[in-house]
Amino acid sequence: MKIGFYPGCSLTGSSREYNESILAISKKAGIELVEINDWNCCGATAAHNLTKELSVSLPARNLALAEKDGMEELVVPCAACYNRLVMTQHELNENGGLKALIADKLQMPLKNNIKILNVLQFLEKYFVPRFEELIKYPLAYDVACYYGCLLVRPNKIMKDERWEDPMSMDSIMQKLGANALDWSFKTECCGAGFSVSKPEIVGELSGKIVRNAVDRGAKAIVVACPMCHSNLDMRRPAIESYLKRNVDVPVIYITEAIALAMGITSKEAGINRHFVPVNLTVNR
Amino acid sequence: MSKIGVFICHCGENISATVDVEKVAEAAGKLEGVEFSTDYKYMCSDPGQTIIKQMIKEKGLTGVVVAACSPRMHEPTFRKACAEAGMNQYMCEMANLREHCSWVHDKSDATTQKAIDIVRTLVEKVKHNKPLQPIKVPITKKALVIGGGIAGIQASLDIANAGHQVILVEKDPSIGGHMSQLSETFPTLDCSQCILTPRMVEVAQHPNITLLTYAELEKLEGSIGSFKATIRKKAKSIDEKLCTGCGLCTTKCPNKKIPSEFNAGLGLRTAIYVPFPQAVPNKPVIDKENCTYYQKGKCKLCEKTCPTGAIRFDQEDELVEIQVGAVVAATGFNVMKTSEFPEYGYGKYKDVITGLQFERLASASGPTLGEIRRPSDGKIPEKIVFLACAGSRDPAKGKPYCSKICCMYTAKHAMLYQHKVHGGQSYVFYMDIRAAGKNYDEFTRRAIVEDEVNYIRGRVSKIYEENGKLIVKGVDTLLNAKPVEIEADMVVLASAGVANPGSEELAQKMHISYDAYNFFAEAHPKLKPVETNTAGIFLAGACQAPKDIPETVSQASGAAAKVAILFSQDELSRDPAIAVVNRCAPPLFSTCVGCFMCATACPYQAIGEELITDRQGNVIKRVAKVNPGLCQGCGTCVAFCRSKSIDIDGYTNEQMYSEVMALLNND
Amino acid sequence: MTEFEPKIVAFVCNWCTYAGADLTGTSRIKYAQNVKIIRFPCTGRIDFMLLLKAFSEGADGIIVSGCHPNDCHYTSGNFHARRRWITFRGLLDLMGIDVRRIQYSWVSAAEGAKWADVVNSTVTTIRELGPYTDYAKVANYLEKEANV
Amino acid sequence: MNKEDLSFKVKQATNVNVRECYQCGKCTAGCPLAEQMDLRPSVIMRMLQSGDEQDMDNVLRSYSIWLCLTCETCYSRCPMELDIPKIMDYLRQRSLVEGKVNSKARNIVSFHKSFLNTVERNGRLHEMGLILEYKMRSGKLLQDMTTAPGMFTRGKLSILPEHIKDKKSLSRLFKNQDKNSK
Repeated sequence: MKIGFYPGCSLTGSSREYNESILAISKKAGIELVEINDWNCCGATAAHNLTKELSVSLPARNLALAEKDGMEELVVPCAACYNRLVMTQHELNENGGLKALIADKLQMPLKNNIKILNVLQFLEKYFVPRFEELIKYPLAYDVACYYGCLLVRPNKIMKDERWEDPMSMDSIMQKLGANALDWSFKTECCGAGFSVSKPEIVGELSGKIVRNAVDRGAKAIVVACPMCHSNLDMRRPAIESYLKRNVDVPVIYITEAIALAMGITSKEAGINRHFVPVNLTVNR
Repeated sequence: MSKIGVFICHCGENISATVDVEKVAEAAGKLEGVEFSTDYKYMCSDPGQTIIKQMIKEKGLTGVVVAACSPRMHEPTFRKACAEAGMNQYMCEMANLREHCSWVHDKSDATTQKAIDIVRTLVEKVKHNKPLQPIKVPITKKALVIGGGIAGIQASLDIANAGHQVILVEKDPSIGGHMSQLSETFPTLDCSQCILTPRMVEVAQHPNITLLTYAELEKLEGSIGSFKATIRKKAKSIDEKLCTGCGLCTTKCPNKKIPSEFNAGLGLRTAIYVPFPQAVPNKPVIDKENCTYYQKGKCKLCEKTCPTGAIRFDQEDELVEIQVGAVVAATGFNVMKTSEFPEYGYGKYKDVITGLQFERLASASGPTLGEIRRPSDGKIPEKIVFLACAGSRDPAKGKPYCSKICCMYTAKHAMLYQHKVHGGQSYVFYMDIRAAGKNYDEFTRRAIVEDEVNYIRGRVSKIYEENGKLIVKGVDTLLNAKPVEIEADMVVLASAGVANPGSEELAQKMHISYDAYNFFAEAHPKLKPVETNTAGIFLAGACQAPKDIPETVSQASGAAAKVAILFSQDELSRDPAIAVVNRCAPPLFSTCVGCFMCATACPYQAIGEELITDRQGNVIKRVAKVNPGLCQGCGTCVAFCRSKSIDIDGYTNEQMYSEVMALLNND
Repeated sequence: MTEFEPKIVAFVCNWCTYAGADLTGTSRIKYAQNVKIIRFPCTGRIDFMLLLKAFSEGADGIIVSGCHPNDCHYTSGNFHARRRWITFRGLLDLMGIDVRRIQYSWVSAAEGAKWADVVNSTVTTIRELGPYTDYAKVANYLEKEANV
Repeated sequence: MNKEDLSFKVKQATNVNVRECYQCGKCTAGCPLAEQMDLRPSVIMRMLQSGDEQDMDNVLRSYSIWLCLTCETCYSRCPMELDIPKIMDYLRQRSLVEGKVNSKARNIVSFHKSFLNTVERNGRLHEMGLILEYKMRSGKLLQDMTTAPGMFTRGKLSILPEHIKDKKSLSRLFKNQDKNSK
């Protein structure tokens, strides 16, 4: 089976493990993810902070290319890219004038009706129904599922029926044999785009998140967003200096968790690339 | 040849401000068949009516058009005036220049022209009006009151004390409603049950009141003066005559873990239960959903223990039909549940409760016997936070309205907390303090100044749990929007007052209108606050909109007074706008061909058949016949009649066609 | 040049929409002057021949409005009206009258604002459709009906 | 509304009517950065309502509009469903156009600019390039000296940027942008 795939820039760089793990599990499940031909950066925070038009035109180019490649569904693992793409699709459907202007600049047709899936929707649709056959080794840990902002907000557009206390990732982890803890910071902001420009703010915001997870007894924090991951994992020093204590709780991508449970090695899943060592094992 | 008088009202400036009334009067004067036309500042005033009467006499008018406000407002007034001048009242029609013209358009020639068109239309109608005689219907001097809360109790007692029979229907096993759940009442802090229970007993003992608890309205037919109500008496599984209310059965019932409705889910009850000790009637009912016998087929412990053998498992719902002349709807309200607040935890935090639940905690008859203890672990909260406007004034939650009572009861709650928990700290997050009412503002001030409740102006964005505390993330908008975070032990949501579940269906059963939030609609926002659009049905209490006890009681007495006024007459003259099958000379007798399409269309089974016979008694023709007693005048039959043989007085085909033509030919 | 001002007749029931339109007034909500109301006891009373009559007399558009489903003061009048309306649409097509010239709506006694919207939106629609000119045709049809 | 008034321009650009705000403060209460802000979200909404020249100027010169992370919490919980993040986007863009960027926000802006530049050059983000350029612009040469090597050894930093093939179509997007497009 072939499904459209938009990795986004982070997955080619600082979040390679996310890319490697999603490709690894898809391969093993016999699902082929086809990259959009010649895709470009979605513009991320920078674009919509500085220029309205780029914040729409950059994602729009990818949507147009995906249509050109004849894709009906597009998997976007990076929550930030996912958010930008969905927002763009929404904008363009709301604002006819803008759509015309952009299509004109793209010089490509744009139906703007492609189905965009975030990683959770992708897993629910193509993996969860096949867990019986796919999951070999239960991942028996207490985990805190962290969704962040971009998968659930703005709820008027993202349409998660439980946006203040989402459950989709929790239920997937439960099915992997883990115990998804009820905690309070599932959708709090981690500091996102300030990773480089305002690390001290990231230290505080991410620090509060990590603290609540650890206090609830989490042995791992599960994420589905490269920004959340780099802030919680790579920015751990900033977090520890804010919390004034050491915390060694690992931060793993949901796709890595599934990889482990499917019997894929840490190396294949890129888990060795983390800053905070991942000490999770499945008993084989 | 008709001689019609047209009387244009300025309604002070309400009409004349945007409509050139002189011009309208002048134009009306030129219409064919109009004998006289004039304009006056207040037509409904005494001098105004005098003008109409004089002109009817002087000019020998055959018809009158009063161009003023809505007929729903003053049609009776002017028809009465015409009758007094010796004209048949049904020869008087009103042209609605205020609600349908001057109030909804700006001053312009177009507006004046529209006014002229409306007048001309009604003039043409009146030309085809026939003198009619009002239909007299006897009044059944018995009232149906739906809902046994303080509103229904007050209305029932007032009507009963006026000497009329009342049937009070309550859906729960006991009367008392929300008021019986309350701890103490603002602004006097007197105990709610202490002032309510005597009234409940009075209801039970009143010779003029028949109390039907555990019962609901099934169907309502008929109209003012003679309604037929069908009541479903739900099976209590108890023989009330035999039951002494000793309560032995409730002690033996094995199902003891059912959340008690009376304690707003904070206490437990058994499957066979009396909702609360002061219940009226003080006899148990079996809740079938939770009864082991009804669910599993065995148990019957209650039956075995009952000393009088009053348990009746085979009892079934009973439908009773009653004739009443008037209905008072007093079905009350409900509050939003904590589960409806995503940002406050979807109800997953036990110690985030509603104001109604707090009432039970503060009530001496409550699960904690009046001690403020939090549901999760029974600890006494040292820090408590109250959120006003929880759901109210919140379009995003579908409730843009103000629930009106929350500001006061929140102040009361904080006050009670401070009185009961010494050294405790209480906070109230509010947007505005709405304490309009006698001694109300003084009350909220007292809470702030004397009881040292910390009022913080701002809404709360999120409540979450961190090491055993509820973290309340709020803001103080009066301190340059400073974020405020409180580590609370308990949080009380003054959650929005909402219409009762099922109120929509009930309104439909009674044919009364209701608003976008399913609260029952009054007939006029100012002048008919207790009437509904359906004559003979009145409103009392929070089923119309959230309101406090004093307001509810006043409205209930108002409704009762309306009923008493209605019952002060022996018969009622009903609008003669009813259907008639035409008659004509033999051999045709009537153009009716006897297809009886009308009968199938009639919602009231008001159309029967009539056999036309010759002298020898041989049937010549079968035609439709309308029973004037049953016909309500909807006119559906008219639209169904192929041969145009059935017509409806007051809205005849002739009248409607001439209206259409007049309306469109304005050149 | 002056804009085309459509003539629109509103056939409304006394209990819901007429009262609703009263509320529009009491709430002082402004709307277009083009619509004039004729009061019926119930939409069930409305004989659709009356609508054709209106067209034959030069109406450009018509509003038929009564109680919401289940809210009919007479229990079922509005259902009868709705059912008849459905068959009537066929007849309209037959006569070449654009169905959009008739706005069929429900406005309750508590929906003052909605009435203003119904009126304004109808006026806009009819403006777009332009004046109705073919009344002779309708008149003839009514002639025939009368002679049946 | 006065056409010169910023609140009017906001309405035009974002379709949000700031007059609907009744100052409940829920946006500020939920904002993760309210503590750090000089003007909190609800205060900015109030200032937009006032229509006062000085207020408008202060809003555009504020640090807050650059601190906003677009986490969308305010919008998701606003009882009036006012899209404050959209307003923030607009205010940032105006502040930039009118040259009123708050001095404390300079490195945030230069980060965003560096980001867009690498995208304009390569079509995709080149993190190494971004960090280097950002250091040049912000002068924060020593920051991240600790993490960068770590990223490198973990294969998270590639020396050479990835390029897209069709650069033309991309540069079209960057050229003559409609500055006040809605």
